[in-house]
Amino acid sequence: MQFQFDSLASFFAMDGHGPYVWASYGMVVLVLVVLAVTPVFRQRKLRRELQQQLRQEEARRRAATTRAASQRAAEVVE
Amino acid sequence: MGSEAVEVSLSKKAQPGKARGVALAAYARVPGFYTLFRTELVLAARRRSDIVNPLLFFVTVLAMMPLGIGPEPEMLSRMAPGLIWVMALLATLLSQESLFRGDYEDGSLEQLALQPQPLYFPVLAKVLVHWLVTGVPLALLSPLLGMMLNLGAEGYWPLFVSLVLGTASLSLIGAVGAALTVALRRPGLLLALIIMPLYVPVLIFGTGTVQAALDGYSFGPQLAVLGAILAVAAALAPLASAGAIRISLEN
Amino acid sequence: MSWQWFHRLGSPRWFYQKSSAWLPWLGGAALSLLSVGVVWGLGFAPEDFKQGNSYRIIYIHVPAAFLALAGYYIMAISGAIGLIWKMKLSFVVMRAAAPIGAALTFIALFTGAVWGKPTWGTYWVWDARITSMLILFFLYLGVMALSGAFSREQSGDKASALLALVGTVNIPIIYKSVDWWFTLHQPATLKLTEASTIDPSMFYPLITMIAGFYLFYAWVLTLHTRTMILQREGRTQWVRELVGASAPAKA
Amino acid sequence: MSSSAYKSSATSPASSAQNSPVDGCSLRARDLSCERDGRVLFAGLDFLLPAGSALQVEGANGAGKSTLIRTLIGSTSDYHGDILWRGKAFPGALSVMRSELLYIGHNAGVRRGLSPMENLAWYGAAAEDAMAALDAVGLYGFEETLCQQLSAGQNRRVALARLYLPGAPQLWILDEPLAALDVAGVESLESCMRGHLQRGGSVLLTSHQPVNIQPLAKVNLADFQPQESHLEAEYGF
Repeated sequence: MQFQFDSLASFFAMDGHGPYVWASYGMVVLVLVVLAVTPVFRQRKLRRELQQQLRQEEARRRAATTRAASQRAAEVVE
Repeated sequence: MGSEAVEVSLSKKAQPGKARGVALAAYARVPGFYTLFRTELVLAARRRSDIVNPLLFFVTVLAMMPLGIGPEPEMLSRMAPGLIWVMALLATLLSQESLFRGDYEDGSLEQLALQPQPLYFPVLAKVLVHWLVTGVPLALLSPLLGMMLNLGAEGYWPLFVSLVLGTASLSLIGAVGAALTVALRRPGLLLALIIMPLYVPVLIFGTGTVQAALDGYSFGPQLAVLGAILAVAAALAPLASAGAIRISLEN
Repeated sequence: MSWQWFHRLGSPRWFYQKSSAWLPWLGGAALSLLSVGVVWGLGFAPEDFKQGNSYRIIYIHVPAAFLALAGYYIMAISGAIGLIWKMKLSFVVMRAAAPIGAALTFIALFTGAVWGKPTWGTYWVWDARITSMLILFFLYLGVMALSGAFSREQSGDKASALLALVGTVNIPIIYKSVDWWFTLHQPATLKLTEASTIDPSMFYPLITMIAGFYLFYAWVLTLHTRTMILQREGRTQWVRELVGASAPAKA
Repeated sequence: MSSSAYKSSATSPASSAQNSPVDGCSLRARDLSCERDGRVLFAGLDFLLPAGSALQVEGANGAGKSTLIRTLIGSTSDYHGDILWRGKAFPGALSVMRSELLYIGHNAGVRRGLSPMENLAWYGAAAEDAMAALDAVGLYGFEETLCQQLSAGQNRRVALARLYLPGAPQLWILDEPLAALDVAGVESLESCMRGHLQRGGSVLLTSHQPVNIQPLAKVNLADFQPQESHLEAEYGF
């Protein structure tokens, strides 16, 4: 088994078929990269959204408990 | 499967109208195939526009074709089988959207689904009526259009027969799509998108029949394939539609 | 309780936790096989005496076409499992498989068209295989469109699973009929790929690429499935814990 | 499927009927919870609907009344817990139950392109029975008019006329049967349902207004709100 082309230039040219071959391989690389990368980005975004939602719920819960506590305190004062 | 078969035979015995005075459980609410079929036919006859519109569409679009591609008789006669078949396909597809819609909206589809009888026969009755009011008139009209498009004389009979067989398959296959999209508000284009690819074999063998006859070959084999497709579709498509109806009703 | 493993397999949570261990292995193996195959196929495999160097597109065209078809069956089978055993996970897999399959079908179509230019002198030829691929692409698009059309997720799952199943019944028929149609209209002259006559020195890189594509498919399918699980199960306790645990305390 | 966490919330009047003899029992829900789109609508629902009695399901809009009814008639299988018909569990008993079911839902199941007579014939009624039933719901003189020419209330009556046919099935499940009826219509329907109960049938209905039939049990879905523990039981593995 040996490299089939004399030079790098002839490897890229592929006897005139270079544009077709490289366009095909380029498109494949593009599509495969998009396939592999989109879920990673989406997962990151989802996690961020969920975390934000969790923080909001936590804040709401804390606000509710402090409000209840202050009410109780007010009743005691009365 | 076994128990279903028993129920079917029971429901067939309990013909509507004869059950009066019989015990509670035998109350015949299950419409038999004939009742279903006749009801659909009555409904179709009362909505005449549903019958006429696909036909008008078929004729109008085909009349447009020579305006688009030119009036040369030779070119038209070469394209005639394909054009007529594609238009028949579109006309069937467009009329199919409303196949289950009315019944879904007024709740009678739900009532049918509640019957202990499988949905196979109600679907078959509906598709049969749909074919009778769209496919058969299209086939009957096709010689006229063949004449307008300069179709060769030996192509008329195969065109008619292939349309009769093929539109039945189209109605059956399209029913699956209609059942899948019945719960959606505007299914028009989606229905075309999901059903068109499934129409491919019917289209190929439908035009193939006519082309073979025009080329002077026997068109028996192509008709046989169309018949085989119809047989498979008649066996499977109502089952798939029944499943799709249950899915849509759950929505 | 021998079925427990089966139902645990259907649990999205179980899959999410287990699959994180598989991912690096799958991804690493896929990428290394693919890079070996690409270098081998582009640089070291001998030139084809008839087609010249343009044949090197085979090393991506054929694996993509393989996976496009296999992917449809993977999608349909997981949909069927979801319909029959009501497994949440299998519907997620089905939905994740649809865009991946469509992308691979697109690759097969694109590379086929580009390959056609130096071979036939034109980008698009209604070659039997390419036409079948195109119809397969439409089938994928139909499943994707239908699954997205329902506002209620479960209905979309079931409806598109049923459509995918109907498609699997049709695919062999479509392939056969397109094949027949092609031989009718233009007798086979030069086929892009003829597996029987391929030399071993060209064949081994092809096998490597096919294996690489399969692994890549598995890897990407897992990635997409995991993302969709996270999206769907956002309400559940375990996702909240997972997200909360990995959250840097920013607030 | 079932978890002991649900039991604590089962404190409705209907659940006290659990101790009654199961013999004459027709429809029963045990520890039933339904979800829709990932949200649990109600959980731990218990009720018993014996032959000769009626059950009114109450609850605010969106509490899950329709979902409960669709679950009971088997249109959706998204539930946890048990539903039993004559002591046999769903989904095995579903086809038997359906053969003894008369269901009138939100969409009445009246075909607009048919006349009232034809609609009833489609449901298997003989001509003179259909005529009498249409008389009973006050549609005398409209028997042969197409339903698309009738008003919404009249269409509703066509659907309800099925209840007046002789030899009606054992179990009636009615979604808001009293809606769009005038006072006389409500009274007539109530007496029809009373007659059905006397013959040993059973009725499950939803209604926003009081229903004057006896014996009538009530279930309020608000009493079966899911608690945190349910959510975990639902999703935890």
